[in-house]
Amino acid sequence: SSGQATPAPQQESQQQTQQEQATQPPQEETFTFGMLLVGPYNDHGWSQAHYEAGQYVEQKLGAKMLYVDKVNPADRPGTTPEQLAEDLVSKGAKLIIFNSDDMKDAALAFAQAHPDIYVIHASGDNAWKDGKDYKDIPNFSNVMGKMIYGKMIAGCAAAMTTETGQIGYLGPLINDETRRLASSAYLGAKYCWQHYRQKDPADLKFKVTWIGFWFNIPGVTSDPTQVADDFFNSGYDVVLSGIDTTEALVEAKKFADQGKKVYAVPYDFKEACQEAPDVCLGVPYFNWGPLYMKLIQDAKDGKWQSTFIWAPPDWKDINNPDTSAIGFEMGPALSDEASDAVTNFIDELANGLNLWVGPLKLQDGTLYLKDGEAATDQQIWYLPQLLEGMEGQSVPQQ
Amino acid sequence: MTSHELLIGLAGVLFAAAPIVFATIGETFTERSGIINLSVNGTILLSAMASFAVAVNTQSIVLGFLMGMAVGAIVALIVAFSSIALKQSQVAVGFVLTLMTRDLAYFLGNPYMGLQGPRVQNMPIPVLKDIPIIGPLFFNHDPLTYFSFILIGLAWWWMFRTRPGLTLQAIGERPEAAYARGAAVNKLRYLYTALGGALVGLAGPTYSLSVKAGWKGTISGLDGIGWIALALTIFGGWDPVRGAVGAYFFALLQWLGLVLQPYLPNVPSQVLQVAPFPLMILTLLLVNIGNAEWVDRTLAGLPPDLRRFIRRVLRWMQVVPPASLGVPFEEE
Amino acid sequence: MKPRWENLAFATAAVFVALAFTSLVLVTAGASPFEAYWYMLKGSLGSWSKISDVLVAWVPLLLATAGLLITFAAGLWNIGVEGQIVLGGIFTTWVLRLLQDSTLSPAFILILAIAAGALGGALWAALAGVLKVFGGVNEIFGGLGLDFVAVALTLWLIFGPWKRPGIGSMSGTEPFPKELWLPTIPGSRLSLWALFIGLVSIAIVYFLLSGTYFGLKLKAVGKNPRAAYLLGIPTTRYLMMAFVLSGLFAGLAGAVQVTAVYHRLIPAISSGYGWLGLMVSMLINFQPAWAAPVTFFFAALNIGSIQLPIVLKLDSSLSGVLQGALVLSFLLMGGVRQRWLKKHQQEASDD
Amino acid sequence: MEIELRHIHKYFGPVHANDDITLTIPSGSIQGLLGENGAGKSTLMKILSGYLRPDAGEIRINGSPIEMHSPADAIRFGIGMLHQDPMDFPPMRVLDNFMVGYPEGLLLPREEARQALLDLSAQFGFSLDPDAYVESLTVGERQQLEIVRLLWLGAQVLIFDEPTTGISAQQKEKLFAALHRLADEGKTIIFVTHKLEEVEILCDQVAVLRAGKLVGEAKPPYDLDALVEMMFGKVVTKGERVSAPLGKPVLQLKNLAVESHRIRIAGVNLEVREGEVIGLAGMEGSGQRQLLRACAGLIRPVEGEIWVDGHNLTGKPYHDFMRHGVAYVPAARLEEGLVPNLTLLEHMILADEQRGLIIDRQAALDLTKERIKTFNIRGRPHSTIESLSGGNQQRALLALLRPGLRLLLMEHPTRGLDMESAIWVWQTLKRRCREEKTAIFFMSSDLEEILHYSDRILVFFSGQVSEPIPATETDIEQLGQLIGGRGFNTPEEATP
Ligand SMILES: Nc1ncnc2c1ncn2[C@@H]1O[C@H](COP(=O)(O)OP(=O)(O)OP(=O)(O)O)[C@@H](O)[C@H]1O
Ligand SMILES: Nc1ncnc2c1ncn2[C@@H]1O[C@H](COP(=O)(O)OP(=O)(O)OP(=O)(O)O)[C@@H](O)[C@H]1O
Ligand SMILES: [Mg+2]
Ligand SMILES: [Mg+2]
Repeated sequence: SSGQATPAPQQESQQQTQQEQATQPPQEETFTFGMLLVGPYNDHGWSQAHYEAGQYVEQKLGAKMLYVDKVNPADRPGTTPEQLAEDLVSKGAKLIIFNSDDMKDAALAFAQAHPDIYVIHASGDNAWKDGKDYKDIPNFSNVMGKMIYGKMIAGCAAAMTTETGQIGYLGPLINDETRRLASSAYLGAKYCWQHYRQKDPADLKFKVTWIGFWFNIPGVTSDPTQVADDFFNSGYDVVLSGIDTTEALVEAKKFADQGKKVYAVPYDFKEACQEAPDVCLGVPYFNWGPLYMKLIQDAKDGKWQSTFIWAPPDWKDINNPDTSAIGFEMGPALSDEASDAVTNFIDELANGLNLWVGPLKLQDGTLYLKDGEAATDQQIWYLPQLLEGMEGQSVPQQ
Repeated sequence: MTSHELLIGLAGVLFAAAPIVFATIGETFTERSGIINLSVNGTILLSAMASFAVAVNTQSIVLGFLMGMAVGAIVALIVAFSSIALKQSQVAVGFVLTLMTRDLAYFLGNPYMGLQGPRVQNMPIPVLKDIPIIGPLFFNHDPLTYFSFILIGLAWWWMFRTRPGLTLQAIGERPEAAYARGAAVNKLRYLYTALGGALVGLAGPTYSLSVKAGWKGTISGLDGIGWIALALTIFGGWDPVRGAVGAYFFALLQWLGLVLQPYLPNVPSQVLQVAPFPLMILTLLLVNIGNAEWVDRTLAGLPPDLRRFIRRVLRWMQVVPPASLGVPFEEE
Repeated sequence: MKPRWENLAFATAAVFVALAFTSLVLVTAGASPFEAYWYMLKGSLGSWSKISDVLVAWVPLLLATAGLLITFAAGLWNIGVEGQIVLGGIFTTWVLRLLQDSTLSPAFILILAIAAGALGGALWAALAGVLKVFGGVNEIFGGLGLDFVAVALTLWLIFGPWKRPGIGSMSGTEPFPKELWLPTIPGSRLSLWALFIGLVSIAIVYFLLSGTYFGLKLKAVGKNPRAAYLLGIPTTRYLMMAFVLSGLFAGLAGAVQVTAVYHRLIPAISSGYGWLGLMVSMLINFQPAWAAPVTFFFAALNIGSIQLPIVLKLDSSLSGVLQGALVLSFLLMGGVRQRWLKKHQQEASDD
Repeated sequence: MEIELRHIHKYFGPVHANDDITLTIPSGSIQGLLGENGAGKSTLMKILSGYLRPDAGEIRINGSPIEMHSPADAIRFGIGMLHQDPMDFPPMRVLDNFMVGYPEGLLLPREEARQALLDLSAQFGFSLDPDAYVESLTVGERQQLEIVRLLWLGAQVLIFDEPTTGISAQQKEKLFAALHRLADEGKTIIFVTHKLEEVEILCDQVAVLRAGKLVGEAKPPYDLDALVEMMFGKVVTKGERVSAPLGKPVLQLKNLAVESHRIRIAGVNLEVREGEVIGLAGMEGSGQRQLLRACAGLIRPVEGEIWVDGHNLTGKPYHDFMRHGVAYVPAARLEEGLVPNLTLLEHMILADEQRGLIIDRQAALDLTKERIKTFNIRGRPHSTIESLSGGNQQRALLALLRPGLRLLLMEHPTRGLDMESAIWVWQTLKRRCREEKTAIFFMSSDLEEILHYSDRILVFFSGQVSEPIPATETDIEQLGQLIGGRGFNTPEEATP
């Protein structure tokens, strides 16, 4: 798959020796892997997606999963991810999945401290040779789905639906990843607005409001409920969610019940729409199953290599649970013509349509991509600002 | 921002403040009777969870609310009982309860994470809602918000205009005197603690079945609200109206925090979000500084006119808690 | 008469009630209480590495409790302790950030950083103290407000000025280089230095409160400030000292969290040890002698409860329920006991 | 209504406060109840008013036994009590106070109540402003408020527990007139006191309590000596006036002015000399407390100067005064003087000056035992202060005073003490004056005490201060007049 960095030859030798000591166990014994989930395993969001991927691997591979959820210092005072990972190892885990950017340091430290245990860090980039902070750790890999496509599709669905031409984006905290995703949504929206609805991009309002964290903390973050309400009240009729919780959807439902025509697009989790089907345009979701499947299979078979996987969808069928790393589940609220357009858009993407090509400017007007220049993975991954045409802050205030 | 958006936004503030109003007024009743119920923060979480669970299982919003109020009342009664019958520190017991009920909510609420439950529907009031300004501001809400409006007036009237209300003030001020005049002090304290607790408990479902529909465990975003309500009770000087004003002020700040975000690019979002707390401290400072001994000493050094002027100002700002707040009373 | 066995009886009764309640909760959640307790025990004391993890959590909790015992002696509810821990963490991080690239020896930098942490906690406590002593602001609400401010401050630093290159992340600031970690026992996360700080602190507090004029005067001020003043005790100074000392130990807790546990500043740096410390203080009825064992027990519960989700698919907030139930039932039993004694005196005096 | 108390018993822990008391009170008469401090008078009355429940015995009204479980019941039976310390709500307005406890109705009968209040006060010549705050009233006015309230509730039996402490001469006259009227209207009045002259002029019959027992009853004409003997079990005399030789000035007040939001005292000039005892007379809240506190640095004066032993301590805090040998003894023992939950021993340690950091328990214990003996305190070193009796608490308070004091400032040095304890207390104080040349500056609401123990007297009337009056040149009557404000009409007259 395209985003994968193939390990350099001089590395392989030491990796071989790595695997000698790493994969001693006789094959018949069931392979046990551990998973550290940053949120509740049933959060109907990011963590649940990972959890279900784990279950997927369990039944496909006959492997056994051990997991700890709520792995964050607020919920587990006095514990560190390393410590929990070691606990899982002591219960037989041969491979540990750290499912959050927040566990980056823990994942690295743990991997270095336990060369005989395979480590997968979801959403990090330390195994990326072309990345900014590459660390050469043989038993350490990164996986991530190319959600930029999911967000583009979500943006398209929004653009095809909005009547006011105002799309709100409920952002968590500001960093490379969240900027990248918000911008992708914008690109998707702009494209469909322009090419399918024949409208002038200048008439498309796309506003990002950051609440300051992945979910609401009273007195600390902005209240996503209020943010969503505020969007809907001030003429934004579609809100895309970039946060862990489903306020956007819940509030859209509330307004719809009051007779307003408003919609929302949740995030992360395939079944997210179920919380309020009749206002849900669809959900871009992660399907970690196949990715974990591959890496765990490799580990089990002793074919492990330290890799960085940034996997795009399976363009043949982006919702194929066995092959596609990310998908877009169309929502009941998506009108027929809109869904046709979205399907069409997906096909275009499948056939190589790239929205990350110039001319593109950053929010402050500085040139990001020259005319015709296609962004490299690095440029996209480390996006420094929001794109020109988007409202909202680009960088956290100092 | 158009005036229409402003109006809607303010209406949203009134809506979002409803549960805080409930909790604040509830605590005001309890403390007026002389009992501090410090368990508010945890109580709100537990009642939010419990009522959501009930509503999900029975699909009945009403049962949900009843459950929430019952939880609040029961927790409050534990505080009252351990103080009146067992002579234990109200602060201590309340504090333990606030932490325990919180964890209880997270533990028992786990199966209900992210489920879809019933939600209180909006109920615009026909004719009234069309009055310009007033209409969208006050008459386009759900029943709870209306109730919060009514409750403010009702509570004030009860406390300051009725005979039982006067007795309530009396038992909180000087129980032995109230008792000598025939008031059943401890019975009343149980009663008002339960009532106040029920109102605090009402805040729970108001969140989980309306304002922040659903239950999301640790990420429900309700942790902390109760402390704010407690502070607002003091800020309000144990007066329901002043307390409610505080609640609206708090909700307003929260809302401003986000609408101003684009206009104040250099102000960290945390500043606006946390602003209510320094403000709370500041107000508590203003209403209490008059009681400080060093102020008197300093004043004595000032020229007479200035001295008397400042004295008058301080006494005007001063709020005085019910004299027997937190002090148990033993009937023979 | 025989208060010895009496106390014992009531204590056991309290424990029993607490366990009964928690078991009820467990049953409601469809779990076997026995299993749950067993795995919690195994998960906390089952192996040396587990015990060392408990000790790691024990130190900051012990420090926070040590500080709280001082304010409690002065009759103060220092709920600001959470914020004081946080400020300790912030100050420590600050000094480490300033000096990590300097040529000073790591040991020296660490000492400075930990001292700074103590200072940070003391300052934050002093703020609550000034509000209380000179402004008449009830320390519960003054402290609470400052807690929220402290958390906001942390988030601002982590996502703002101190954010990692590119990304502001919940994982906190960039971790410090290994040489700026408090040295640990090889193969474990436990730092003997941290342990040392904790034990010395509780010893100091015990000595202060039990044997010295300072302790007695503090008690007097706590129980009746006006009388204490007429007896010639400088009340305000003593109240302020109580706050500052308490904050100092809380700050140390924060410093330990940064230098010995997380090795960076994280949003939830206090780990809720302040709240837990308040619970412990109540449970031990503010007697320093009991602080060490009971805080160890509470830390063990925290660590042990991690097994619940792993093994039994239960939420580990159960440990909080159990801790709360324990404190509550001890308080209630204390009341029952007093009633009981009173009744007996009555009977004694009647005949 | 005729009231019958039959075989009433009441215990407080070890104390047998009421011991088999049987007493019949005919209607339409004024029944006196006499007894020393702690004799059990208030306890008995609280039982009659339902505030306390007897451990044994029964109460009968017009011959039929009644069940009383709370004051509410008593009020229903028409029994109302004016408590020793006014049971009202200082921060509330007079009218609200008046209405608290009004039995029926949901809404407050404001207008009706206001009328009733004004009418009733008019009948008895009281002047009560319905909208004033109670905290701004004098003790006398607060009693008046209670009286009219009880009448409004239609009380047939009215209990007055020591209503004359701290009210002015005129107020006293008004009160007695009112009581006579009520009796004439057929109401039953019970009047609790330990002042014989009041019994003499007021009561139709009197009962005497001692140590919880009913030791006798009497009808006019009264044999006062017999009554005294009944009260104390023996004849008690205060003994001769003694005064210590005066030395050089200890305390000098120069044109002193003190101000609180309640009251202002101005232009006080005074010189107190070694061994001298100065008494401050006046109704509660006339300003004597403010002056006393100012002299200790507890309140900062707004004008004038305070000199102690030739040092100008104006505006300095109390602790500076302490360093110059000044000590302040408050009236509210458990509120201000002593630390509840701490033991006698710990109090001694605190009062004694600090040596080093660590407490030498043994030395402290010895000291405490010695003090307990010299001040014959009924209590052990390890008994907590609040478990001591009032009198013993007062003894403890004196035992805490360091030797060699220059100036001793005292609020009500013998309040709540019976005559014997009071006499003993004054003996020790006078000894300080003689042997240590200590000057004493004290306030009291007991004129006899002031007259008997002071060398000079300052009389206060609503913030005005009289010239110092040599105790030998005045008497109860004159003091009573002054306290009531006669001769105080103009400030000039007060402080020429
Ligand atoms: N609440 C109480 N607890 C313990 N002892 C009490 C209590 N109330 C009264 N007593 C004791 O009962 C005895 C009688 O008290 P009571 O108040 O009736 O005396 P009294 O005659 O009113 O004295 P005084 O003239 O000072 O008012 C005293 O020993 C008193 O200490
Ligand atoms: N609050 C209290 N707590 C415990 N015991 C008390 C309390 N009040 C009074 N007592 C007990 O009642 C007894 C009488 O108390 P009280 O102060 O009334 O003495 P008294 O009768 O007034 O004698 P004295 O003349 O010494 O004051 C004391 O021995 C004391 O132990
Ligand atoms: Mg007495
Ligand atoms: Mg009495």
